[in-house]
Amino acid sequence: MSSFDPKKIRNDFPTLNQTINGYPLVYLDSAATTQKPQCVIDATTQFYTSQNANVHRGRHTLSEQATTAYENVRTLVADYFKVTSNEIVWTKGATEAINLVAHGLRNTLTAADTILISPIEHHANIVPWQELAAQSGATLKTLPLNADATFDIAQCCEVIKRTKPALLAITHASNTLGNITDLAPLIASAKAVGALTLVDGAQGALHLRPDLKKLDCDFYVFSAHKMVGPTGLGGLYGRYTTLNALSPYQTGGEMIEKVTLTHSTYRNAPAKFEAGTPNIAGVLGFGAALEYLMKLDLQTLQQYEQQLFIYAASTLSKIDGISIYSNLKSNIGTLCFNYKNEHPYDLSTLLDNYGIAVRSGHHCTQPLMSHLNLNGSLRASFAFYNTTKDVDQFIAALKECIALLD
Amino acid sequence: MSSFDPKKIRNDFPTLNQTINGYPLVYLDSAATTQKPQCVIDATTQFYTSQNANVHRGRHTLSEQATTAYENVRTLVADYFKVTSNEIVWTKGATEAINLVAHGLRNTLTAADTILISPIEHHANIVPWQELAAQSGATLKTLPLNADATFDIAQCCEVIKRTKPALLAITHASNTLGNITDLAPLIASAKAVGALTLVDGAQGALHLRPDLKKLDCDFYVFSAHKMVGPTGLGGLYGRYTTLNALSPYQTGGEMIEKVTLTHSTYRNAPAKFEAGTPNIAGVLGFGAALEYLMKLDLQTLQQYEQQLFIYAASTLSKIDGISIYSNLKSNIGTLCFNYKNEHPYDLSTLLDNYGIAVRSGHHCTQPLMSHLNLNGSLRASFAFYNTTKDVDQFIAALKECIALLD
Amino acid sequence: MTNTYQLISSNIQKSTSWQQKYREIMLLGKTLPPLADILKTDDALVPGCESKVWMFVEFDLTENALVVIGDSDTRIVKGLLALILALYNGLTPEEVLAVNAYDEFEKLGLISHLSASRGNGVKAMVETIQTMAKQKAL
Amino acid sequence: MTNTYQLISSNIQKSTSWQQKYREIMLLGKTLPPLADILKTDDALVPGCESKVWMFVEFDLTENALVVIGDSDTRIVKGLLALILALYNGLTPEEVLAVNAYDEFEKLGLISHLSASRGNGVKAMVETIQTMAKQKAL
Ligand SMILES: Cc1ncc(COP(=O)(O)O)c(C=O)c1O
Ligand SMILES: Cc1ncc(COP(=O)(O)O)c(C=O)c1O
Repeated sequence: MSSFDPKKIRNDFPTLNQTINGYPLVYLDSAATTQKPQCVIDATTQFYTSQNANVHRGRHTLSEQATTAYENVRTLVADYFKVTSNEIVWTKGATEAINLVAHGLRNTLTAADTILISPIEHHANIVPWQELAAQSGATLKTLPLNADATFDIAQCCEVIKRTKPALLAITHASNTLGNITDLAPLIASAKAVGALTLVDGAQGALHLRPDLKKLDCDFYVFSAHKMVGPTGLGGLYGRYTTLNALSPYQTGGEMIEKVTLTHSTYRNAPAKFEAGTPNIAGVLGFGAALEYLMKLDLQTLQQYEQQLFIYAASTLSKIDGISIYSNLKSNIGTLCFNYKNEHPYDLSTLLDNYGIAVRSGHHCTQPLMSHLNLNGSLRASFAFYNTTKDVDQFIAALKECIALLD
Repeated sequence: MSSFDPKKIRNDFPTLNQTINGYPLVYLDSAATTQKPQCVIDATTQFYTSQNANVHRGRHTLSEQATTAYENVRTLVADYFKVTSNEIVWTKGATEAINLVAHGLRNTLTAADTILISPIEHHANIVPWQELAAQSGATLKTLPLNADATFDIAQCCEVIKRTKPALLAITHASNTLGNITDLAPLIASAKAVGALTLVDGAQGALHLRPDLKKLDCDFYVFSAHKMVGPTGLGGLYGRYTTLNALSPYQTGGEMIEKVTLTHSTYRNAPAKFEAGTPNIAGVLGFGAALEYLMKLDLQTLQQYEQQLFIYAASTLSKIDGISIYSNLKSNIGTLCFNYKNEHPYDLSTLLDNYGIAVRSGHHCTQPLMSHLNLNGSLRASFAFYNTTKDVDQFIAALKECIALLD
Repeated sequence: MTNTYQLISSNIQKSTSWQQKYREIMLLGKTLPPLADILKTDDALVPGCESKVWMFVEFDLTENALVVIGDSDTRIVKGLLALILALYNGLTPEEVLAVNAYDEFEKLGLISHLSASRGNGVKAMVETIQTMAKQKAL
Repeated sequence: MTNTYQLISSNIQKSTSWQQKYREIMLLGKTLPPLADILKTDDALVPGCESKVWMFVEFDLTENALVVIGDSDTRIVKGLLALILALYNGLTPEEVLAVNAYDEFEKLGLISHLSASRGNGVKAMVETIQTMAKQKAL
């Protein structure tokens, strides 16, 4: 499969090299969290072992080194997304990043405004907007969806034009289906009516590595733990002036300029949104993750992931009784499926006994499940460290589980 | 110095064993962040190397193991503070924990209410209350303070009785001075007038290891990175019914029970306050930190820290021209001082050249600095891994720096 | 412990593979009479489970015996519920307290199904039974 | 680079210990004329610094030469400002652009004072000077 060497890649990820219940682990739950390459683990260890200090305002050497390293990673993220470093805010994850924006718009939106989301969103990109709507009086509306949970983009653009939302919040790729959203026309339509745009990049940031200046959205959120980086860290990209105009979210140390007992003044973005001691070890680990990813050629990576996905989808669909809900034509590598009327819980439990890690349930997308008329589904999500051997083991195990159930 | 063996302890902390600018590191900045014992580093590595998975709702073995380990640490924190595990909410730090409570009270407080804080608070325990006051219309007032920045407790109790605040938010120990607050009478007075009480335990949690049921406060916040644990993690203790009554803070995955496009229902505490993927590696690392701390007998530990502090304070005060602002009688081990009219920046820079890591500045306590009529100060903060040798090197270096300036 | 449970348990323990064990459990689930739809109320639903689990735990006061009924929309959880029913149904409060479901599940190699993270309702059922027995045994 | 700077720089480089180096820098700070209080306005203050740093960076249009003045309430930062002044004052925009303060501070073993995290105002001054020179050199 092209110049990309999956065997070498796999060796970088120590977690993959283990047996579960007596079978070699087949990790197909990367949409929940990705595994970490050794360099990320080493960067974390290295920080705690020799560099550990708090960042900013410290005069001593350890603190200064930690601050420099910490701020360098902000630049690295900015490079990854092709934006500038003062447009990157550290958060504890994608969820917090969306909450930060929703909170930051409380004093801006009014009862006259509409917030537009889609029915395929992760709860993290639904509930904060419900809260914002409740607080500001704004109306929450959703884009139309085809029966198979894909978008009719022309129709969506029409709705945007008609609705004139203050904000369009939409996912780059569905965590349940893997479907990639055709963002360009949607963002263009939103901009045409003066709407702000927020893209939930929790799933897209790794597989699609977007050029955010080209994508032209106002906000983009991501989680490090889904980008082969550490847990407890994520971020928000915001177009600088739009970002800096948001009301502050959390308040406390480092984000303020001056505090008296009666009044405080805030610093500018990104500091304004970063109260308290940050996840320094997480940031340094994420730096290693980004360096690792950027060494992989994007095109080669995507080609590999696509080939693997097509192989998995075609072998899976050959099994009698399997229904696949994912759009196979434009997908980051996630298969959402069920077997006949079997409960996904039973299948995922049995698959686990074969060392196959897939997820079952509603995947934090209950409205999407309702749209598809499902109580739940199985989800096998792939990443570049998976191989055709993983697919073969998964399919073989699935067949055995089905035999057990039938 | 008693049965406590500082040499053995030091060996547990790899960071301490290094040279800075050619001198052995003397780390006196534990109030900013503590160093980490090897077991904490190992727990983090171990998680990423073999256990890495997302927590909750995952059916597969890795996810189940991660969830069990993650929830066990919640129980461990509860044991440390002598409370029950459903009263512990994970946050990214003490700052977020205070923000969570301040945010959760927005719909409870009204213009008729008063929030009472003290003038010695860290900005993290000031600015969120200013925000809450601004949003709810409540009035923010401060306790009286003696000229030397200690409290006249009787007078404070009188003020509480008179003010009848809805909430009293106060620090367990000052991060700038190290002064320990005599909380018991203040909390009793607050309870007598029906006030909620929040204690900022960022500094107290490590050195004072409080029994929170005895302390009888409603909320207590802490940061893992100041308790020999990882960065990017902290927590909130809340008396269960009071905690569960707070409005949710962040919204998203895991904290909801049911989501439709028009309405969502929330789960009970602590889940209600934990939206998004948590800092799993951080929690597991913190578990190792708590186990490490709980193996150290509290009394022995405090005795050691006190002896060290008294030694440091007495040698420091013997230097001509030194002004010490800390209360030496009741202190967690932090010395706040200046030399004549020298700028603390100059002294901390020079000390750093001797390998001495102290902090200079306002330490995120600008109102306290105003009260003391200072632009800034030097702060040497000790922990149980420091030794009298550290003190001697620090004092020797300080004398040399003074010679350089004079 | 009831005779039924002894029988079931020895059957499961005789399994020569995990596949056979799960087959036994699922067969066990099939023997469990389905709950009437009218009883499948939201109140009876164990919250927060991926599988739907309905359960009723009561003490028959005249017989001084536990009555547990339950159902689930998944095969494995239903089988595990059947196991719990066999373990506890008809026991007096004192007898209930003497039976540790965790030990039994451990013996059967099923303990992971009682872990907090599974959230499959089985653990909730065990805990409800134990709590009720404690109250009645006072 | 000015002759004054050459002299200062070689003096500092001759230091046999870091202590002597810092002594030189602090002495250098003492030679810097203090700013009149009337010039120490909030506008002239570099924000976010622990030390107070006031600075003015202008181009003298008739002389086509940079004019930098500054002051600080700390000795070390004041000495570093004096170094920057000696490095750049009186240069044309083109000459300014040819001088890399980072290289110079590196040579003097003072580079850590120009790191972002120091927030001591010296880096801000260097960047203001460079930005202004770029505009004038167009
Ligand atoms: C007394 C006090 N409160 C709150 C905080 C904020 O803690 P964190 O930065 O970990 O959120 C600190 C840390 O500097 C502190 O010392
Ligand atoms: C599409 C999408 N959005 C948001 C999130 C929330 O991310 P996190 O839990 O890291 O905050 C996820 C993660 O599950 C996701 O897949």
